Amino acid sequence: MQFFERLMMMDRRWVFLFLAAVCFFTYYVEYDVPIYVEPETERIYTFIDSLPEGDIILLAIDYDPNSMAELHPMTYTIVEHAWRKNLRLIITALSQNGPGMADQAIRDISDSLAMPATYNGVEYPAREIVNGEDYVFLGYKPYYALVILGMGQDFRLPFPNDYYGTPLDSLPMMRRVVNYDHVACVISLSSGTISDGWISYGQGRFGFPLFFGLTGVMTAQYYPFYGSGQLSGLMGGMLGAAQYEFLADNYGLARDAMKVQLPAHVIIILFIIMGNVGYFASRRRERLGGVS
Amino acid sequence: MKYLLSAVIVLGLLAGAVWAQESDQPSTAAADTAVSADTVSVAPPAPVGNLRAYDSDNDHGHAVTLEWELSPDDGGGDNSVLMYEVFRWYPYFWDTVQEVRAELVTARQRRVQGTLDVEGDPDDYVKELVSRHTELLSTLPEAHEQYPDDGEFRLVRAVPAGTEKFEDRGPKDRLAEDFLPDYCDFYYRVDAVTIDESVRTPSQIVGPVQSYGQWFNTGRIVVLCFVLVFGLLTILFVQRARSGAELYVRPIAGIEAVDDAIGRATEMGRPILYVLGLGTAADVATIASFTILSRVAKQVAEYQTQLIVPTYDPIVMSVAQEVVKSAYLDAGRPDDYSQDIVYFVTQSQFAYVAAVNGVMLRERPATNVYMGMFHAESLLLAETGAIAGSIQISGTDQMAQLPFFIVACDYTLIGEELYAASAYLGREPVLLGSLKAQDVAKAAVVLFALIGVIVTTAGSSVFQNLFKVTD
Amino acid sequence: MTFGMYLWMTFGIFGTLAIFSFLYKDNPFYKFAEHLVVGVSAGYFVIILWHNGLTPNLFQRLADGDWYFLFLNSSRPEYLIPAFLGALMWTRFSQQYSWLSRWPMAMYIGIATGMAVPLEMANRINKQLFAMMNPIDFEHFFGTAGFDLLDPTSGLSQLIVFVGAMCALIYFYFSKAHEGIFGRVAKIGIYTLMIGFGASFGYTVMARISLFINRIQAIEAWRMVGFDNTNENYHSGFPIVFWVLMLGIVVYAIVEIVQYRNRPPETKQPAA
Amino acid sequence: MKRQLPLALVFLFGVFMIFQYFVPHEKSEYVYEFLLDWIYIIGIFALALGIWSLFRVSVERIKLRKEGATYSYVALIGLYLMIAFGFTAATGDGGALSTSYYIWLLLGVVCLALVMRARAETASGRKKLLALGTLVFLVGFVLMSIFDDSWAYHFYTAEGLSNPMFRIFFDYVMMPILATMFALLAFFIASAAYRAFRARNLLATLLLLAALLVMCRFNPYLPGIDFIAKASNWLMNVPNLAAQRAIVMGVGLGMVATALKVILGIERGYMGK
Repeated sequence: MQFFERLMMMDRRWVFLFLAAVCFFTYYVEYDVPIYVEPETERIYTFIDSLPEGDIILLAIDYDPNSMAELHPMTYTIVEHAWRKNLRLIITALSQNGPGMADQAIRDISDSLAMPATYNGVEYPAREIVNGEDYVFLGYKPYYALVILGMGQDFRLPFPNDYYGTPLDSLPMMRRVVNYDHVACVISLSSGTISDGWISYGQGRFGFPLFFGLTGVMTAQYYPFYGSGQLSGLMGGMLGAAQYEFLADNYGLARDAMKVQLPAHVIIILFIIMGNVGYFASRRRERLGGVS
Repeated sequence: MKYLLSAVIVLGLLAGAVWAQESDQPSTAAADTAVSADTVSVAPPAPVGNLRAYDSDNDHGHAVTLEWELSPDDGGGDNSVLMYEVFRWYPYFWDTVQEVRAELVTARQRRVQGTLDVEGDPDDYVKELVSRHTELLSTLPEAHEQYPDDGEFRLVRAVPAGTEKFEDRGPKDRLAEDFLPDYCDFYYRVDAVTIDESVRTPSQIVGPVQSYGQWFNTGRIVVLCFVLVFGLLTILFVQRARSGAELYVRPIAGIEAVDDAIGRATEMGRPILYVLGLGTAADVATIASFTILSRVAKQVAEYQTQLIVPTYDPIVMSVAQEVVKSAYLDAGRPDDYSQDIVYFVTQSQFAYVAAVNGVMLRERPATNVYMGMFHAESLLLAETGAIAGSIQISGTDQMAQLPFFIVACDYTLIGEELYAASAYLGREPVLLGSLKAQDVAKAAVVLFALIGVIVTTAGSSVFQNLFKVTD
Repeated sequence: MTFGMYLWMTFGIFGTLAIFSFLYKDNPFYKFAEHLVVGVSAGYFVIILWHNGLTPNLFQRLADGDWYFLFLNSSRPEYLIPAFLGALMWTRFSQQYSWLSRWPMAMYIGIATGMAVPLEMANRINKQLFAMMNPIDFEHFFGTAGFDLLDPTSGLSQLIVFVGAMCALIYFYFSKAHEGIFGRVAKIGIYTLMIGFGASFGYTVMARISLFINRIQAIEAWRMVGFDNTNENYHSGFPIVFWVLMLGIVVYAIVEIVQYRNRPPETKQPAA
Repeated sequence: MKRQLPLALVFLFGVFMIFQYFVPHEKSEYVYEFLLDWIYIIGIFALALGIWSLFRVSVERIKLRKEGATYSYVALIGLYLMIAFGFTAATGDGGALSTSYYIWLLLGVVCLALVMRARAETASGRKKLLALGTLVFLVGFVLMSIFDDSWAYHFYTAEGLSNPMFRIFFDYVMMPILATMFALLAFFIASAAYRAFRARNLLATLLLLAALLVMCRFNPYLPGIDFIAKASNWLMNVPNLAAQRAIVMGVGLGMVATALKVILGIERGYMGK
């Protein structure tokens, strides 16, 4: 059992070095990771895919830059999918330092829409995205609970004008659009607290179909709400984003990251198993009265 | 009874009015169809059946709900109904109110930008406009009583065919354009409209109906009962605990660990690190953590070991100082207390954790106690604690962090056990009383769930609907 | 991407590497980055709370009053009370007046907990209890589409959900010791809880690794900008900055190895 | 007076807020929004408490020349710079900041450092010298801000938020460092997986087995991946759902109980008795 003994006493920094090396290496290797799609994510894709042209989706980008790593891929793939299908978007950012980031993400996506991109051999016609016709960005207001309640009455109540300061009534898209009744569904991307607000103040009160994109850490906690029907769909962390990208046939940030997720998980699984094998080995030796 | 009587009179009146409307309606319609002879002349659809209007229940007012039966030509007959248009009777007086409102809103906006050029003090001009606007609003109910003269029916909104219910809801903000006043008589009419806009059939007019806010939300009775019963249970058990009744609480593994961990720290003469987590003073987990801190501080004062409490939130810092000071007082060592036992680090999550990790590696505490609200940094703490070789006891109600605490710490209080620990450790009869109240409530919940499943699986959802909360 | 911005981007990468150096040991670079972010984030909170918090909620409301009347003549003087109470919180620093800060704190906690009671009761207990009473579907007991033990919508799964949740609730029952049948039921409860925690553990591992990948993507973006000659204001300065930082890392590594090699024997680095 | 009034206040506001939930009437909603505004403002003042305390701790470390005092300088300068950026902006919409602005900033930094050095200095002669130096730089600092019209202070309106330096410090100083702190966790999980995550008892074993099942789903090259993926999806939707539902209800009851104790004045821990 000397091998495990030495491994146990090994300095933990070798472990870090090993993980960092594997991750950097696999990031540059080109190989494809097949994705197994779960029903929770598929329901979001099929709902959006079945919407007729010109329908409106409320996308709530309620996360901060520090959980951007997992939720930005979701924003990119959902917005691109919606605009490819000529749907229209109302976008809000209810977290304190989120609006600047959300605004920059929208500009990024509309630029990539303008190019006649052929994604991994998939032909998409180029589209010019116009603020006020294809999307409206409402920006940030404090007290997310009151904002969600206010939007149930009328978008103009919490947001008399949009993030750029233009009054809502002068935006062509917002004519005859008053509250949640005129929105096909609400998709909230957030890392926890604001999601609770959408469940109790939003869906609980106005009954619209609600989909969630969550950071990996919070996903497991929201299955009871998916089970009880308050949530109609759930995307969990980078894996959820990769599944959506696979369905929308749009190889993006998440699929790119899955190349590294795979070996990293293999390493951690091996470490847990090795650690425990070493642990049981030393415990068995102790019981046999050997040198501890 | 009063409503019934007035309703009958109104209906009689309405029948006359509708008949009058009916007569002139076809004439205009005929004229139109003659004009658009080339388009397929659509026969006017049958009107909507027994239109009812009533104040929306359980809301803060400013909303009226309309219900009607679909027109026979919607889905059946010659299926010519494309949508329904809801009309409401507006007094002309309403337009003057809107003008003053618009003037007030622009004046206010310009006042904020400082471009309001008006003789005299702009603030007084705005205040005067506000008083005029409120005065006009108060006379709205009289204006609505003059129905049907000096007013007209105006379109509220169009709803697609197939809808049988519509809620005319306006914001409660007086300055909003579509503000819907309370306590005014409203009259409604729903037109069944075909593809050709001009071919339509109005329903009979319904009203007067007033919108007003209710003082009690009947949809939430269940919640009120649960809260009241739970409150009474808490008071009852607290009284029993105060009167000295012995209340049994089962031993919790994590809590015993806290006591002998303090003993271990004293023998080794190394400090104890107590982390209150990232919650604010209003978070329940942090409040529970205060009680455990006061118990730990009292024992530390008695054994004269060193205690380190780095805090994340300013209010928690001040409260913790207060708690530790009184603990040292109770232990009879007020002079040992120094201002630097409890100190504020930073409001940024990870800068705080890095600082606490630094303390762990430098001071090498014998025991780390993490009690309260933790987020992503829990593993960082537990792992560094493992490196520093300290006994680690954790307790949090943040479900996402519990897995890491369970596998990386020696003892973990799972969710509620943290609240039970503050009652058990604090040995306060009062806290134990509240814990017992919770237990009774839990037993009740388990019982209801059991009965509920059996009854609903057997087919009747009566029992389940008892617990339905309509927001 | 101007050269100035590229320098700031390099500083960002330097900050990233400084924090990663904490994995090696608590070194001056890490301390510098840690304290810098402590100061900058505190400053950031002051600005955000002033511009997004105080100005709209307090100053703009008192704006139409005049400061020499202490804003008493503003149209909404009642907002002076929370401002005064907030200032009262600052008595925390003086020894003899610190009890004054208890009033605003009492209000703060009274309102916050008062709001939480009905909300938590409605959303966490009533709604979940209502969902727990959903009927168990005995016709499709072994799977809605034919025999399938692992079908989450089958009657069997619904039964497991119900029994698991019940036993887990009973585990949190503190008035009875865990012995006999009651002990076994509580045991099933804690087993379900452990499976639940295992599931969220798995997802959290994925979440953490994607954060690290995000950092790799940031470093990759920085490298590409360094050598992207299609950029119109690209000049030789870009790669120089790139290699200077790389050189710095190599030099630091060499210094550490040399120090490690001839360190005095007794202070051997403990196997952390 | 010191103890009864706060408890009465907690009880009064607590009970009102509980019953306000059941009264949808406009007036109760008006008071609800009004009180929410109040605690929002009080919360902001309380945070100023925290910043002041951070400032005091840093200044204390510098004064007593505690180990690592130089890093307190870094924290203070970071605090000063961020606040300076937040309240100033270049005049005109160009947004570009003139060099005099940077000189003004530098003067402020030197002033701050000198004040700290003066406070830490014990020898009275040098203390006077440093105090004089601070005064000179302070005068220069103030004059610069008055006579330089290429930029201006903005306390009432939020131009400071669009100050390019404020945005640069947010994007290239705060975000990378904070994001990397999160990323550290990936490494700690790897080393903790190896050393801390032990199947000590049946509970930890169950937890690790469930975790391994969920994590195996990422590796589609494993044999029998379809079964693993289906099993992991079932695990998320059935046992995990049961566990989380029990936890949500348990924690909910716990929160309500503790909140009621605070309102009824039973639980006084937060007041420090």
